[in-house]
Amino acid sequence: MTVTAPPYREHPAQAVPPGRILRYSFRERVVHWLAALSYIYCLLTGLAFWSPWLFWLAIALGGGQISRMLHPWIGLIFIAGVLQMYGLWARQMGITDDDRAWFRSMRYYIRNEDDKMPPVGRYNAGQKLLFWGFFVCGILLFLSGLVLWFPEYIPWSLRWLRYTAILIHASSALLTIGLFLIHVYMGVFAERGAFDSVIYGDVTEDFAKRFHPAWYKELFGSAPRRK
Amino acid sequence: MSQETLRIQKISAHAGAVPGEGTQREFQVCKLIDTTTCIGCKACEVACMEWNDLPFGQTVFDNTYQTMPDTRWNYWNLIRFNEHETEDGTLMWLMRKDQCMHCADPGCLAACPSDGAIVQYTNGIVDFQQANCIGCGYCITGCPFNIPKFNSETKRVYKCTLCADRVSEGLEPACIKSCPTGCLHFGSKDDMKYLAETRAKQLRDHYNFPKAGVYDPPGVGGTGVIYVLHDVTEPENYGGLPKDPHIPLTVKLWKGPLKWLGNLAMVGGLIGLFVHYLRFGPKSRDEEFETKREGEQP
Amino acid sequence: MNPSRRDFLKYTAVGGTAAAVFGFDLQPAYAQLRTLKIARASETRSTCPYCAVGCGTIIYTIGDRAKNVTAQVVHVEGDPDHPTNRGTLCPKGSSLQQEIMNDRRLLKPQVRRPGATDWQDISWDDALNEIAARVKKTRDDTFIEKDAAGHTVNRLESLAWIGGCTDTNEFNYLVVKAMHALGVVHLENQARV
Amino acid sequence: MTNGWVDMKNTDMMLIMGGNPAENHPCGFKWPIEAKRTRGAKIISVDPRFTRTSAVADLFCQIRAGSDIAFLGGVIRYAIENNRIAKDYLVNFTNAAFIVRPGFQLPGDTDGVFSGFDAKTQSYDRSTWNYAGTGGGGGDSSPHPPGGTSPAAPKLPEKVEFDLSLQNPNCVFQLLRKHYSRYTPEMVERITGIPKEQFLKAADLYTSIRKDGDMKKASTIIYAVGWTQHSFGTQIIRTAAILQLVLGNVGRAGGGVNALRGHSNIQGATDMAGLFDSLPGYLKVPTPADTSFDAWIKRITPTPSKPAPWDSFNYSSNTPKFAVSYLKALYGDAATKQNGWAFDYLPKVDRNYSWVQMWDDMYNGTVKGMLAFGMNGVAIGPNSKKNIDALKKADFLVVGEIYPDETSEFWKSPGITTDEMKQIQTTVYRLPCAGFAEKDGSFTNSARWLLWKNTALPTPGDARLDQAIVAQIFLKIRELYKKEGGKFPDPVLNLTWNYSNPSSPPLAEVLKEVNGKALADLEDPATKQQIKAGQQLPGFAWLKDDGTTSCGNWIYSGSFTEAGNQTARRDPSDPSGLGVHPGWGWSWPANRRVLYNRASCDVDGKPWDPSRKQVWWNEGQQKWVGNDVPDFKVDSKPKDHMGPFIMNPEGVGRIFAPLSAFADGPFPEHYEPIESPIDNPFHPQQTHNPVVKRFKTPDDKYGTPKDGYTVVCTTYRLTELYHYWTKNNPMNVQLVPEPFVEISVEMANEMGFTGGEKIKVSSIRGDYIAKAMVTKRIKPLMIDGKKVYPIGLPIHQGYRGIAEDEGKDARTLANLLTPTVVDPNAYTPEFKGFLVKVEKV
Repeated sequence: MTVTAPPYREHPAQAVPPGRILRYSFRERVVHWLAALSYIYCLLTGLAFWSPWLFWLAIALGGGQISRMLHPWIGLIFIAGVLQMYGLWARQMGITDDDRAWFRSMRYYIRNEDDKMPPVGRYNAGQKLLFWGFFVCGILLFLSGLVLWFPEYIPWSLRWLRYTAILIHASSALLTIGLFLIHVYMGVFAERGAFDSVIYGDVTEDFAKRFHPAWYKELFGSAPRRK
Repeated sequence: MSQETLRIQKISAHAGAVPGEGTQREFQVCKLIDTTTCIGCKACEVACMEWNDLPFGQTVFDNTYQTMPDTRWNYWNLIRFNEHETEDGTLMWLMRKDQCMHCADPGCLAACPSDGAIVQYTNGIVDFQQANCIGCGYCITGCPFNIPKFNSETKRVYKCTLCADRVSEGLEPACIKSCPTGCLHFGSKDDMKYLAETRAKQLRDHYNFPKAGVYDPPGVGGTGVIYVLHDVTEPENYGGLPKDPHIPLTVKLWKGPLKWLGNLAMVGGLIGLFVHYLRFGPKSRDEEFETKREGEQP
Repeated sequence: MNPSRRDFLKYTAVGGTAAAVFGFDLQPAYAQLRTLKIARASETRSTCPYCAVGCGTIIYTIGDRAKNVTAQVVHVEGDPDHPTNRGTLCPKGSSLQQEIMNDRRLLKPQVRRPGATDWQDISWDDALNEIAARVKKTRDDTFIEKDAAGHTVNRLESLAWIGGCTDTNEFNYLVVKAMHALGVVHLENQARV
Repeated sequence: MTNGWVDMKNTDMMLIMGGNPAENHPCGFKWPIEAKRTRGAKIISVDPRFTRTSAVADLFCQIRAGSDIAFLGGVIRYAIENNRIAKDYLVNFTNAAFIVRPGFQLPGDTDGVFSGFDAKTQSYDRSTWNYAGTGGGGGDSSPHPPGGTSPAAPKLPEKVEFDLSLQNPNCVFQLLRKHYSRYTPEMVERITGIPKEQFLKAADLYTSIRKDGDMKKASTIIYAVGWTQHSFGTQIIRTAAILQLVLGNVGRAGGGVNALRGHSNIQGATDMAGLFDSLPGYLKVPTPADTSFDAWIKRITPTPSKPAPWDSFNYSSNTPKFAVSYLKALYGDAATKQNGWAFDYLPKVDRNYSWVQMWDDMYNGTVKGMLAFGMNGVAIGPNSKKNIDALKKADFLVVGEIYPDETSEFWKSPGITTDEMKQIQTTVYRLPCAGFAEKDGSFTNSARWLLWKNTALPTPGDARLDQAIVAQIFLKIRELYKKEGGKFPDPVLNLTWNYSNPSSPPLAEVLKEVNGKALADLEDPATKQQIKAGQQLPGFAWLKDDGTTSCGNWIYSGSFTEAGNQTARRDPSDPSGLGVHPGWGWSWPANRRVLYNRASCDVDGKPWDPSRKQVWWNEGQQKWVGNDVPDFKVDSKPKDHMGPFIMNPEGVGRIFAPLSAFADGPFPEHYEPIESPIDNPFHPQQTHNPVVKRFKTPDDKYGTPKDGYTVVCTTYRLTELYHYWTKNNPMNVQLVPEPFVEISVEMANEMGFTGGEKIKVSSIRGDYIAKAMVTKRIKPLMIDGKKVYPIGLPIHQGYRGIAEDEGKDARTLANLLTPTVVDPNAYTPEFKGFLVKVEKV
């Protein structure tokens, strides 16, 4: 199937192979992987600190001391990524009535009955949830992480800060892990093409039509024909 | 397996059973600190510094005889001085030797995420093994007595070892040996409890301290350091000795329910996703959405 | 080469495994690691030089007193046999190691000449010769054989000896002996103050 | 100390006053704590501030520095008024029953002085201070003759009149009662600032051990330089001794009057006569009036003075043996009977050459050279500025030290400019000496135990052993006299110096010389025991006055016998459990651990308290036996009534100190410190100790309240630091990094500063700058109706030390503040209780 390349509005500078649509700009992809890789590092080292059964992870990643030293620094990179994403995508992540409808019909999405879903724009409601989940948890992780980074500077009289921080850090990390698992599952296994899109930046037209019809319409001015 | 390994009954962040647990008949050792005969001479502070070869630090005069406001990574033993006026206006100069309490149920060990960084020997000594310490400082959070202190150069945490090196060779801790008045005493926990109760009774019956008693807080399972206080109902007067110390609630939540919930959720999530894949598979099974590049075989 | 999704996952997995297999010891040591620093040091029984309780001390020095070792103190601790202190030491006695091994110790004779604004080094021989000559000159110049009433007094009022608090009995005896022989009457000690 | 450190565990009651043993003698303080723990003993702490000792005391009284005699006199009064006295002890073991001559007058009867005062010379004619009685031999009971007591001075009567009922109005007991009847609780409150109720609590508690005269219990008095460092220091200690005699506590386990000496071997230095006014073993120095050896001996050897039916050992009658043996030790063969045992070689002393006088003499040009070994005279003061000014005038100063100190660097002390420095013509030699661990030798602790220490390591760098330096200087001087001759070279040339290594005498050999040896074969006629010539003597009982023995210090005889070095003995056992430890080291005299221990028994020789048996009369063996060495003539039957205080010619304890024993009175009377906020409430026209003299150089100034000096200041040590020594020790500097002044909350509030602020304390002599420690442990006192602020400051900093060199210190010496005035008996300066003012910096 060959599709003539549509006029490309957003990123005229980036060449896209014929028949494909640019979904993620270079900057978006860099930011995504910055956040993703730093998150994975933090996840692995964090899991090592979380459970004795996973402490081998820290050793595999260079030892407990290195892990402890790098975890907060890499965490800063992660937070920087999250903030960048906020700058890039926050406006696109507004929850709309369609999104609320999407949530209501999520069971169809789970059953892969995507045609029963309300029209989806560039991001579906699940992705928006992921975004906001990571954003809020990221801020919480950052704040509690600061306290945990320098516990020796927290005076004894403010020790409640440390007590709160450990709980918040662990809880928000757990939330992000849930989001992360679904995200990776969706991106790598469930939605073929999604993983490539965040590597190369482009998707096939069919991908756009199928998963993000409203976005396709926005790009090409008409709703995609159902197959 | 060396004897030294068997002499460990608890290991921080350790997966699986602890080799020494229940394998030794060693009795629990204990320091008794009789604050009613402490003269605040600081011999214990110096003996600690000297025995452990700790480097000297800077101090500043702070309107007190107390050497510094708190213990430091290189100052494990600090006498806290407090001028206290009783209700009848009698002035008391309370002095309390502050150091690691060697809790039976140590909050530091519970909080520690690094395998083998904090251990509890079978004689009850809680010891930090800096070789295994990752410097996260969770022990600082776990301790209800504000004892572990962080060295920002070495990124390790340090505290009183109860002179584990001496005790394991059959000697008493350095501070105990130095104490001029004998307000510090060392022996088995049972013997120290007996001595402490006897002294407290003498204080109540003969020296007009009706509230004298022994501080051995049950909230942390009892401690390897116990105090005789003039007034056991108000330990806070002795430089903030907590009345009923516990491992902080959030540390318990974090290490307890949250851990199990979290583990369950993570494992459950993984299983759930896998089952989803088996049941529903990918949203599209064909390769149409996958990128085909030049040179690649379809 | 263009990496595919599968390659990406493959590399990641291999990298992690490699890190775990090579170069890192997965097993922390679980043992009592601290060792007794005085286990084989030499012990010398001494007495604390500070107050008059006279606490017994044990000075631990490196080496086994073999000829090729210069003893240096590694630790000082109370003598548990001593009836008075029974092993205890006060904060001064406990820090005696720092008193013995102290980088502020004087290590060479020095002299400050009249009008000088600083010290200069002097050899032991020169220092002792000069001091002896000065003492003798002072004595010869000012020795009093008889007082105004004609009584023999044989005293030297122009030289003073002040002795310290840590002088041993034997040293005090030698000093008193030598000073009395010179006729020194301004003979005082920390004992007075 | 009459008793010992460990012996304190036997006590039932402690009065700790003029001392702060928890601070300054922590390891000895374990025994008072032990008494608390095991016997339920109580501690009364009386101090100008609430100290570390007070922190573990059962009762604390805040006293104004320098009012101790008023407090103790009040306790004596309380004991007598409430029949808390040891009647039998008092009658038989003290001079309470002795009758005093009718001419004697108490200060209460006059204008605040005892009879015989001459206002012009500020001294006493002490002839009325004597017992009534008949006869009178030679011998002067005075421990301090520099007053120049002539051989014609009055003597004690041989047969003293007495009244065992203690009713005679002129008997010592009645005079004592009369004298202290003025020391009412109200008067005590006016003078000391201790509220009457609090004082009565203390007096009641302390004397409670003698309730209704029951003798079982014992109490002890523990003191230190808080008592000695006053212009009436000796008399404070006398008051304590009197109180202990009245309570029957002297000679008993857990009793006594216990001086805690502040340095490792100042007891030994005193025993060895490191002070101008004695010879080793407390032999009295010869005066110019002692024209021959025999005249000297006649003057210093007392004869008994006692009630006729009683016996007196008068052990000092052996003085000739001690003196001859000492001179034989010094001059060997050059000391012969013909030349009066080289008596002429001894310098003769008829004036005060003591510490403060010495600096005055240097200031005035008499003293031209000084050898200071381990003695930081500038920092020690008093009036450090005067000492610095004096050193500027000296020709040379030799300092033997292990650290750079204030004295060796007086010429660059703060405030001296480079130009001024260039004007200072003093040559200073600074010789590196050995630390304690690098030397062997013996120390004598406060309990009179001689303890040998061993050499642990060599001296660092070019440092030399102290004894080697002194020996080398002396041998060089002797060499010069041999070569060139000079003034009276005989004592220098003839001094014995027979050590195996003359230029670094092994200290064990020196101790052997001190112990003494036989110079000819000796035999004890009673036991037929023989000692060959050259052998070490077993003890001072073997000393002879015919030149056949030599002994460097008779009280140390027995310390290094043929059996070896007794001071190095290490048998820790204590068979009696009383803390005697007879096999540990060696105690003078004759290894006795508790002095006057015969007084632990009643007249019949039975212990007052059978559970604390020290010595007792064994009827079967017909001798005194016990757990300690009896401090007594062992075969003196109780019925002979020999007094237990065998060193006194009376044989009994002196409540009344007759004749020249003390310069300022036979009974202690309260006088104000030389700088005092009030006039003496007893006798405002005689505020100060009448015999105390002031120095007169421009540096000697004395402040008054009129000049604005109204705050009572006292100086002291901290447990964390040791004198001017540990400021070189990083560990101890960390404990107390900066100098501070302890000030009451009330005073700080009134003056408007808070803890940690720098303040300036000024006396008329100088300024001291340190940070304020605002504390509840010092409170303002009401003294004679006036509110008086006491303050206190630790002495440990100077201008050379770790913190000082880092510039963390104002580099002022505490002793810039202290006055040049001394106790007339012991010549100890008045470091306690002087006047200052306090300002913000």
